[in-house]
Amino acid sequence: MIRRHEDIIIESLARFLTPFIQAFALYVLFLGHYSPGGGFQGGVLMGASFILLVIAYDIIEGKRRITEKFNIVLNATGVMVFSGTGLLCLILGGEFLDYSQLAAILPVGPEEARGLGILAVEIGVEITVAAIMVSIFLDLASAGEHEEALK
Amino acid sequence: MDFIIAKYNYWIYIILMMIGFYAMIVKNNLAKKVVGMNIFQTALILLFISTGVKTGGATVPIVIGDAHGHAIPGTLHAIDYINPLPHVLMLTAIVVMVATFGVALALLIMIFKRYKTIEEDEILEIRRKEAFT
Amino acid sequence: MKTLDIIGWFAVLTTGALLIYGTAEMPNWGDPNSPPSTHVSPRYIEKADEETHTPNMVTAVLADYRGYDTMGETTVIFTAGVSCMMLLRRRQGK
Amino acid sequence: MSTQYPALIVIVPLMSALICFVVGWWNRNFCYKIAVAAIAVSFYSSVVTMKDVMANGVIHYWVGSWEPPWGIEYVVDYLNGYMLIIITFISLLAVIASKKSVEKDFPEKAPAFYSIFLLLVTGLVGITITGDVFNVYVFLEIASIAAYALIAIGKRDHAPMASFNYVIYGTVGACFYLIGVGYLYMVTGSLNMADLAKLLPDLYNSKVVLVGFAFLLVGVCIKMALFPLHMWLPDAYSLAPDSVSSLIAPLMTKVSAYVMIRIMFTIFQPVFSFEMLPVGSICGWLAVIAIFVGGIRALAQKDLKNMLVYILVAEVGYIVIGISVGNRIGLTGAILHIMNDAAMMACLFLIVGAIAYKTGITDITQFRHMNQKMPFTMAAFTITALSMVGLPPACGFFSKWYLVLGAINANQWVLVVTLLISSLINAILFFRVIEYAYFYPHPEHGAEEHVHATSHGHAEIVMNEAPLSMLIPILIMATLILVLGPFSGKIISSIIQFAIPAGF
Repeated sequence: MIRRHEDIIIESLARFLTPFIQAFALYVLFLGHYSPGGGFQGGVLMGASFILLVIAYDIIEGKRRITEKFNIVLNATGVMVFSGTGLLCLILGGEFLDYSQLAAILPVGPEEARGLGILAVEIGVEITVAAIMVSIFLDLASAGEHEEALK
Repeated sequence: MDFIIAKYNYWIYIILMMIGFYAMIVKNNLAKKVVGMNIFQTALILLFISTGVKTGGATVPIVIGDAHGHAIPGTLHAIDYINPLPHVLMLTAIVVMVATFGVALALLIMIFKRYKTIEEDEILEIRRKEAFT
Repeated sequence: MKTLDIIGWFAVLTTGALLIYGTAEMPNWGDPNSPPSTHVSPRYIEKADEETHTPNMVTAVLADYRGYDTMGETTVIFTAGVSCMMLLRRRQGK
Repeated sequence: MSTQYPALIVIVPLMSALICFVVGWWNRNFCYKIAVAAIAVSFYSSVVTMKDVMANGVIHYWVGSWEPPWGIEYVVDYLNGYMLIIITFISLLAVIASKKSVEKDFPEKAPAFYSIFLLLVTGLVGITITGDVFNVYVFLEIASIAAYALIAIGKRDHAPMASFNYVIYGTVGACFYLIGVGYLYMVTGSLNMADLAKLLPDLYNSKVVLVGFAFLLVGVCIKMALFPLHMWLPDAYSLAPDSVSSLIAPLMTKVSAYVMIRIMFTIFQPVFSFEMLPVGSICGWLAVIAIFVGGIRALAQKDLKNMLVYILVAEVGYIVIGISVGNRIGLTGAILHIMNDAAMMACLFLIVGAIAYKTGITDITQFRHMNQKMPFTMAAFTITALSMVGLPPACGFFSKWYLVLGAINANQWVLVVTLLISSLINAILFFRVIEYAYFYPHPEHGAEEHVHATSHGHAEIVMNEAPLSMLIPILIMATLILVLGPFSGKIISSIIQFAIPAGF
């Protein structure tokens, strides 16, 4: 388990860096259409920002920032957004994951609808990857032994 | 010579892969096996990525277009951009690799809690002793 | 321990030799006329922007043409997360 | 709407796994219901899909409506549809039967357990339904990772170590499969099975294709646990929790066998697999060794579950024999045996789970008078045992009959002899258990006790049958084993003969 050392420089630097990393994660996600990037890369960055906080402080602080239940909901939400988008396309009458069907509910043509569908599923990937990275890290770092720290 | 220049990159990936494979099947320390697994998969990713390369001025697979980034239809030619498909496949493979790695580490923690060691021969020794008692 | 070493070397050398034997007839590195560059991928390069309105072809292929693979990928990492949780945490839910 | 059923087979279990995981955190009792409902919907969808295939021919479902070489397609033909029904039906029974043993073994892990259980089913149906070689890899990994986790939570000692070995072997298998895919991709540029089948015949003399084929097969053989690569299987499957092994043991190896049939008969043509390469004879010999090694190791086991996993190694050998003889009758036998063996293994592992749940006994020598303690379960066990041995009314006889006929047709007398001897080994194995359960002499206590016992019909042994949620799946499975036998002719004439590639 990671114990807190109370080093003022590391802690404030980590706290200072975190929003920038998160902003960059969102940049990588939303610019994924026009530049290298996308959901997975953004998700790893987003997860890394939380992991940085946990390393600089400790697991208890990390748990305070992103609670267990919230993390669990996020875990499932990402895949749900992805497959839900696919299911929506299916309900709208197309094949599974055929985003051009989204044109029926969005004020755009089928090609733009595909672009927006891509964005939607990338957001889903980002949420899941970020949440799972944090979740796996916390599970491995605490080794399941310090349950009280995870409450 | 041309033959070597044209193929040596594959050979390097194969040698890397075999280093990982050797670690996976021979190493006694379970953590080293997991590391070997990672080397194997990473080398495999390199092998795949190398199939997407095109020499002769091809660039990254992002359209160089107008102010909005979009291209005029009909101006794009396959020869100008490298093949995007291996990159896509390997993004998926990287995630699979990370997932396997996470599960393997979780199992290692369970094994260490149970036997207090991650050396395979010591674990087998413990199992043999426990089977008798 | 000794026999395992021999088996290991044997397996590694055979596998490696077989793989290198296969490379002999592979397309040269970076050959623009190799089958991967000419069979399926040209459509992605030439049409992806037009068909999906996404200039980044990797993103277009990842999330649209082969979006189902990516859904599988997301599911893999979800599986891994749930697995770690199930294996290591004792207290789960009510 | 009927055309959307192929997608529902995969996404219903997938989305239910997510819902199950989240909802379970607040109320655990919903998980079981969600899991059962999801797999039931998946089963219904596969039945509808199969009916559609039988009425209108092969279904091509383009995911994302991109045409095949560019997008991913589902291809459901007779072989696929048949496998899907087997997978979803056996998972349905396994999940129904898992209720009590999950409540007993790890109640606190129920949400994650059912979530991963559903993901495993998703992986298995995903492998089966897809028509894209890379997609097979992705879903193979979903199924494998779910299986690693489920095996490791086994209550028996050493389960994590067995699971770790499985991780190492499984990853080598998956990586070899991916190397094979990569080699084929380098010379064809395609990942679609139908497209590969079209492009490959011109390249059959290429060394790259040869190596790619070898690696695909070795990868699948590791996942399938064919003889020299089976070392991970006995530990992993016997140490898994009972509720899990009744799902994994019947299905994982069968799905890999399905992938092997796809590789040898769909992606490559039989001409390449059997005439240009000695795959048939190599696999045939390995299968022979697998059957003997599995049978002999099974004879040495005292624990019923350990015995069954070694029998499973031998059963993999049967299927491979059917594939390797390289003729139509043999392949019919192999495909029929996939179904029969899945049914028999599911039934046997469910019975082991029920007995372990009720009495905690797994050792064969402690099975004394089990017929009076659990009469229905033991009746089902007897039926399955007769089927495993290959006695006529049960289904095991028919698939073995076709396998033997196939071997005779190919003039492979070694295989014929092996099949017959292994029936004998199975007979010894199962009658040993039945002898303990049915014919163990009652202990002679004092005379008055003896009188008391006879007047009340052995009153000291009370009937203690498994709970209904376990007993009903077992009885359904046992009935099916009896019913499928006489109907095998009909199954072959209406499904399997169309599942075999034309002209083979």
